[in-house]
This record gives sequence, C-alpha cells and structure tokens, in this order.
Amino acid sequence: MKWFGFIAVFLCGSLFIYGTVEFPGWGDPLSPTSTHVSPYYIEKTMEDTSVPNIVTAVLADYRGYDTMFETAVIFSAGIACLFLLRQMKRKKTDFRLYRHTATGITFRIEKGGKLPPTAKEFERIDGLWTPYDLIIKTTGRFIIPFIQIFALYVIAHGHHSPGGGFQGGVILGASFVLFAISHDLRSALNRMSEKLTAFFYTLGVYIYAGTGALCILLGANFLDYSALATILFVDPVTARSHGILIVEIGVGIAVMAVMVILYYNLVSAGKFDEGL
Amino acid sequence: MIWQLDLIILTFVIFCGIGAITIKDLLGAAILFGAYSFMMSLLWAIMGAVDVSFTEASVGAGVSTVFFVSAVFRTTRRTKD
Amino acid sequence: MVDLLTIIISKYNYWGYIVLMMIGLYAMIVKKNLVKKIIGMSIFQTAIIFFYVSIGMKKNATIPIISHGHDGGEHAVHAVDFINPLPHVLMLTAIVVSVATLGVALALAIKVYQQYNSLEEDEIDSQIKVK
Amino acid sequence: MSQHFPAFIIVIPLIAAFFIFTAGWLKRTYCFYIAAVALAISLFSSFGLLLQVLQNKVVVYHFGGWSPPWGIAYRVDYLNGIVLVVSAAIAFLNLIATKKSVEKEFIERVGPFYALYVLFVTGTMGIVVTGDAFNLYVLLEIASLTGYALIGMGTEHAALASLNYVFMGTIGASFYLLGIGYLYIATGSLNMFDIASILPNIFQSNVVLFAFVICLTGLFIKMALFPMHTWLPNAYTYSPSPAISLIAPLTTKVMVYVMIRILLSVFTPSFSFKSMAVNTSFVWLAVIAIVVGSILALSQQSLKRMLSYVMIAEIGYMVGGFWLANRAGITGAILHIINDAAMTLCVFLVAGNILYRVPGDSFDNLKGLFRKMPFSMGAFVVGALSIIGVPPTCGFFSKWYLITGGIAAGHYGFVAALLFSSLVNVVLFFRIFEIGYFEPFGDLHISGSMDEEEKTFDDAPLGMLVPLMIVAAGLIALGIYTDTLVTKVIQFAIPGGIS
Repeated sequence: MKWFGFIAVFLCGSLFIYGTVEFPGWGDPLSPTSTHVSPYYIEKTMEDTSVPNIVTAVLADYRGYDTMFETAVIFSAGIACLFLLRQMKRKKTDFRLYRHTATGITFRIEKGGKLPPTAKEFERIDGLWTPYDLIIKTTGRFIIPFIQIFALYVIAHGHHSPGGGFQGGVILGASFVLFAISHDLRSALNRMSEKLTAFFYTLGVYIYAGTGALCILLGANFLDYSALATILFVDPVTARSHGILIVEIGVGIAVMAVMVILYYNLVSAGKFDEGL
Repeated sequence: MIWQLDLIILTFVIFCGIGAITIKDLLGAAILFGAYSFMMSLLWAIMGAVDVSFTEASVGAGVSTVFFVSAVFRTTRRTKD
Repeated sequence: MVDLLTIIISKYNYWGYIVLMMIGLYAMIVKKNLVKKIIGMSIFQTAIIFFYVSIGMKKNATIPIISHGHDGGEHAVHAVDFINPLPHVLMLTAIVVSVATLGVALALAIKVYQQYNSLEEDEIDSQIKVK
Repeated sequence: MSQHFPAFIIVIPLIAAFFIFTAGWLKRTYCFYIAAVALAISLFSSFGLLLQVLQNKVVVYHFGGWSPPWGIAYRVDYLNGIVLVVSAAIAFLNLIATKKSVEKEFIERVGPFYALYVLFVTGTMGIVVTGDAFNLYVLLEIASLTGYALIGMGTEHAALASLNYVFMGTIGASFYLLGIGYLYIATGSLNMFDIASILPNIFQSNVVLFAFVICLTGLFIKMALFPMHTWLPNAYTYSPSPAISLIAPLTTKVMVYVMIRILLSVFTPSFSFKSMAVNTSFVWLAVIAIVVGSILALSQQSLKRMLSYVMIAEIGYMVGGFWLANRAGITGAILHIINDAAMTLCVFLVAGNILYRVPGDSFDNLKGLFRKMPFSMGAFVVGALSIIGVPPTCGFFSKWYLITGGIAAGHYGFVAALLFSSLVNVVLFFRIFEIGYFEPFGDLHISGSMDEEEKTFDDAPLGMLVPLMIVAAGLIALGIYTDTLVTKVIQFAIPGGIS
C-alpha cells in the first residue's frame, strides 16, 4: 500500500509539474493576474473607500459577500462542533480532587463527601492532570491583558496596517484559550461561559448580515455600504470606510467566540468539566 | 524580496511537512505541524502577503496547534505510522 | 546554464506547492491514523493557499498597503508598484475555511475515538467486522 | 422589493439560522417555526425569480453595488432558475415532513440541528445561484461542513463514515479551488462570465487544459461518480433520517448542476465538447458507473444502503447524458437533475417514515409493511416506479430523453446501460414490494390471529404523511407537465450551438 501510494502520488506530482510549464514566470508583472482585474483595486481603492490597506478594502467591500460567508463558515463550524460533541446530560464523576493551596497536598473526596468548612483554602483540580505552577499562572495573568489590547488594536487598525477582524478575533480568542490553559477550564468557564460565547458568535454574524440588510432597507443593494451615508451623516466614501469597520468588528467578535467554543468542546470532549 | 531566502525557507517548510507526517508520536506531529505553519507564514511574509501571513501565524501556528494538542489530549498519542 | 537558472527561479515556487500538495495527499492515502490524515488534509489545503499566494507575487513591488503620509500629499498610485491583493483576499477566506474544516474533523475524530477506543483505521475496521 | 429576490433567497435563511440558534437556548419549539418561515420566504423568492427569468431571460444582482469583474454578482438564468425552485421546494417539504422525527431523534439538539439544516440549504442554494467561481467554493464549503456535522450524528458507524466524507469532500473541494486558481492564473478573473469571455483566446494553453481536468476531478469526487464514490454509501446509510432526506436529494445533484454550469458557461461548449474530444470516454465512465452501481445495489440487504447505490447509478445517468453533447442528452440530464432530486426525496422520506415506526431498515424488518403503513408504502411505490421509469411518473420522461440522446449520438453502450439499470431497478424494487406485501409482519407464531393483524395499522403521523403525499403527487405532476417544463424553460438553458 505504501509503495502504491508513493508511486501514485509521484505520478500525479510529475503530471502537475508538467502543468506548470506554460505558467507565467513567478512574479511576472505582465501576467494576466497582474493586468486584468487587480489594477482596478490598487488604483481605485483610495477613491472608492478611502482605506489604504487594499486587502481590507477588497475583503470587506468589493468582495464583502464572500467574507460574510466566511463568517458563516466559521459560525457553522462552531455549531457543528457543538452539535457533534456537546453532551447535554451532566454525568458527575465519582470523586473530586482538591488541593490545599498553602501546602500543595491533594485530597480526594469520594462521592457524597463534603468539603471541610474552611473551603476557601482549597481549590478544585482536574482528575487527569494536576498542574500547579505559580509561574505559568502569573505569567498568564500578566500577558493576557496585553494580548487582548493588541487584538483590539489589530481589529481597529485593519484599515491602515496588516490585520483586521479575522486576525484580531483569532488573537482575542487565543487569549481566552491561554487563560484556560494557564489556569483551568472551570475558571475560564466562569469568566466566559458557554452561553456568553454562543451569544457572542451569533452577535458577530448578526452585525455583519444586519449591516447588509440595513443597506437594503436604505434602498441600495445588499452590503452596499455607501447607503449608510444617510444615517452616519458622512459622505458615501467615508460611509464605506465606516461600513468596513463595522463588519470587521462583527467578524472579530464572531471569530473570537467560535475559537473559544471550539477549544472548549475539543479539550473537554464536549463535557465542559475539565481540560488541558 | 530575496529569492535565496525564499528558497531556504521553502526547504524548511517541506522538511517540516515530511516530519509532521512521518513522526511516530501524535503530539510531536502536532508540534511539527505548528512549526510547518509558522515557516509557511514566514514564506508568505517574504512574498509580500502580509495579511495572509498574519492570519496563518495566528491560525495555523497558534490556534490550530492548540486544537491538535487538545484533540490528542482527549484521544491518544499512540500511532502506528 | 543561465537559462536553466532563470527557469528554475521563475518556477521553483510552483514546484514547491506541488511537493507540499503531494505530501498531504500521500498522508491522506497511505497513513492509517486518523489524526495523521487530518494533518495531511491541512497540509494539502495550505499547499493550495501557497499556490494562490505565489500567483499574487509581483517583482519590484511592495505590499498592498498604500502609504499615505501625514504630509497630506496625495501620490498617484500605479498598479505596478503594488503586489496583487486579490489572491490574498481569497486566501484569507480559504484559511478560515481550512480552520473550520479542521475543527469539525477533529471533533469527529474525538467521537470516533470515544466509540472505538482507537484512532487506527485498520483496528477500527477489524472491530466493525467482529460485530 | 422584487429586485432584491436573489439576495433574499440566500440572506433570509442565513439570518434565520442565527435566530434559530439563539432560539434554541430560549425555547426549543420556536426553532422549527422560524426555519419554516425562512424557507417559505426563500421558496417564494425563488418562484418570483423564476417568473422574472421567464420574462427577462437573465436576472443580475450586484452585491455591494460593484459591477461583476470587481464585485460579486449573482446571475440567474433558465438553468439555475429551475434548479433553484426545485431545491427550495425540496428543502421546505422535507423540513415539514421530518418535524416529528427530528423531535424524536434530536430532542436536546433541536436548535443546532435546525441551524445546521438552514445553513445547509443556504449553502446549496448559494451554489446554484452564484455567478462567481470563488464564491461558489465558499458556499460549497458551507454546504459540506454542515453536511458532515448532520451525517456525523447518525447511528452505528456514522462518525467514521462522516470523517471519511470529510477527507474525500475536502480533497474534492480543494481540487475545485485549485482548478479555479489555474483559471485565474490564465485569465486574471474570477467571474464566470468574464472568464468565459477571455478564455477563447487562450484555448490552446495547457494551463486551461489542466484547469479543466482538475476542476472536473474535484467535481467528480464531490458528486460521487463511480471510482470516487467510496464515501457515499456509508455516509448515507448511517446518517440520521431527517438529515439524509435533505442531503441525498441536494448534494450530488447540485454538484451535477455545477459541472454543467462550469462546462457550459465557463469553458463554453466549443471547448468542452469540441477541442477536448473526451466526450466518449466520459460517457463510458458514466456507463461503468451505471452498471457497477446497479450491480452493487443488488447485493445489499438494507433499504438505505440499497438506495444509496441506486443513487450512484443515477449520477451516471446525468453525467453520461450531459457528455453525449447533443440537445436531447443535455435536456435529459437537466430534467433528470430535477426528477432525480424529487424521486430521491420521496424514497428517502419513506425510509425515514419506516425507521420512525420500525427498529431498522434491513429487509427482514420490512415484512408486512404494506399492511402496517399503507400510505407510506403507496408513496414508495410511486417513487420506485419513477426510479424504474414507468410512465406517467417523471422518471420515464427524463430516461426517454436520455435514450433519445444516446441513439442520436450513436452511443449504444449508454443506451444499453440505461436499459440494464432499469431492469435491475425492477428487480430491486419488486423484491421490496414482495417482502412488504406478501410476507407477514413480525412473528406469526406469537400473535397469529386475524384480529391482531387488523390492529397493526400503524402508519407514520399525519404531519409526516401529508408532505410525503405531496411529493408523490409531485412526481406524477412533473411527469405530466414535462413537456411544458422542457419547452418553457429547459430548452433555453442549453446554449444555441448544440444541436
């Protein structure tokens, strides 16, 4: 099987390499790709939308419809993961593990047992893996705010520099994931519960699709942000720029929440009790 | 853009890719896949695709690796090939 | 000799994408482990993204962000000075699609593991046959 | 408002999907109604769109107000107008028909289920209506992702089957994307009709040739044509019944539509049929698909698995009919997309009804079903006769066009394969009729008296039966009005150059 696979792949690859013979050279400024559609974007973006980052402008305006479905893909991945893995009935484990914070001694409490009254000195820990590292926790606490600030900057500054809703959203989601890794899944769930996450990712796609629908209500085509000029009290070009910012924020929120929910589901295999 | 640099990183990418599918430990494969994605994002940055590179660095090298590690954590590290 | 070198320089990126794609395809055809197959699938998708990014490349051009200094001077923008942005846009979408597929595939792999207690395809097949 | 119909078809279900997901947390019963309203609006808009197409020939909609090569445009003509109405109708009817069995199977996951359902419909309808090659890929991925999730929640080995579908489906979609990349490198455009206007100058280029081959390979994997069909039987057998009666009629047929769209509108017939000269080999591939699918169907022992092999054979009909490259053959292929979608919906709905009342769908469990579920089995007879190709059901007419096309093209192998497959279908379905009609239900030794058997009438609930009856009546109506359909719509969908 191995050799068969190798030979098949090798033949297929040689065929593909034969296919590159008539490709225009790499980086050729005269190739059809560089001369047919793309010059319009490069030369007109500033006039049409006043957004210097051409990629953002094309992503959220010229081909904004694709990006709406990109958000929908992420949304359906979130729901799909929830649908496949989430176990609705909570099955309680037979025992719980607690650690005495001062000494680091671990207690195992059998089913039906109760904590001693001085419960504040104990913290619950995972059954499978019991990390206790002050350095990781502190570092996590220290850098997470900076990561989040950076993520918000990336979302907001997507007009002028690389970045935008999607990248910022992923970084924002990663900060929550980092929190869940450096502490544990329960404390992450306390701060960002499942329902809150679900609320956020529907909110994100509502913002995107809602902006598009608003444009229809204002008498233009779907996602034609220039129609927003009448309610934002700006000229149509600036309205496009603002429209792009609004949908980027929507994308950011949706992506952040989906990354978090995907992580929660995968790491706890749908049980939402303990994780990495 | 310097094509020699591009070529060197391309070689790295290919080796990381081969490593990710041959190593006999799923956790190692997940980490190597992260390295692969990171090298890939460098490659794209060299080619001037800054936005794509940014996305790949955050998605491929960041979140995807976490997903792989958590899936391996919930299943098994063992693999026969 | 110089001609050969020019050909290689102008084409090796496309060959690189083919090599990566074939690595992914090989993993998906030959490997029996499901997570390995998923890794192969991701490599396969990244290779195609790599191909698109290579298409967008333009020599002697800069990244597709128009510099608009605060001096207020508007410079004329020429298409030859900037790298083609369209493939980048398409590939942002494709990366999102690939991470979405990855999430669903890993969820399914976890479900398979819960059911058969194994990730190896041949072991799962033998379990199915016994039943 | 009517100029926004192309947007409504896609956007209303999309927004509804988000509402459904939110409603799932608040009150589960709302989910179904929101989905029903959204799909009804979608169906209504697609009807309105078809009427507009009948008047104006082509309806174009620019998203974001940008004109085509730069922005994304929807372009609806006769071909996708009719496919759109059929897919919207199927999605709506199936939603109504499966309400009860969704409540039975996914009581705790109603919200996510309906959200995925509506997203799947969004993706599928988007594929049909879009005029942008890359947009098609994104929508294809939405339809596939939701499909993987819906199939993965099925019984027995569903998760594994779904994971295999993920691998094959991703390879297929990625190949399609790669093919579009090759087209992009050759033309620099992504809009289908813009590409079509540039391509004639560079037909000799081997990049275009590779784009053609790669695109087709990807689409063949997605539509499960014979050598690439391995994902289909397992995925369809183990998937939950309310999902499969949606996925089976839509996925593969829509992919056939995409093939026709790409070859007729992007590569244009003069390239696909004349310069390539591959018609006959593709028809032979289809012949093999038909024969192998039929033979494999004979050896199956359970209803859904048998039906999925029948579908592999049906894919062969459409692909073969299209590659006959004459007017009758292509008419037959387009007509068969519509008819086959309706027939598949009918038989899979019956399978769903049977599974609602009976523990399994293996042939042993079908004994005496005609007495137990007379209405469902009545609809099954109509669906089966249509698949076999008995007039006045619709299956006969599309087969008639296909055979006429085969004879006109002088391809007797295809004609023979069609007749062979019809014969095999006769054997397949009459075997089921026999089991269902003549063999008594359950064990006679335990409860043998006549009174007991009189009481065993236990058909599916009315809410499931009425839509099924509508579908069965629709099969006959489609058959009766075939002539109108062909003269009013389908003949304009085929470009003029084809005789």
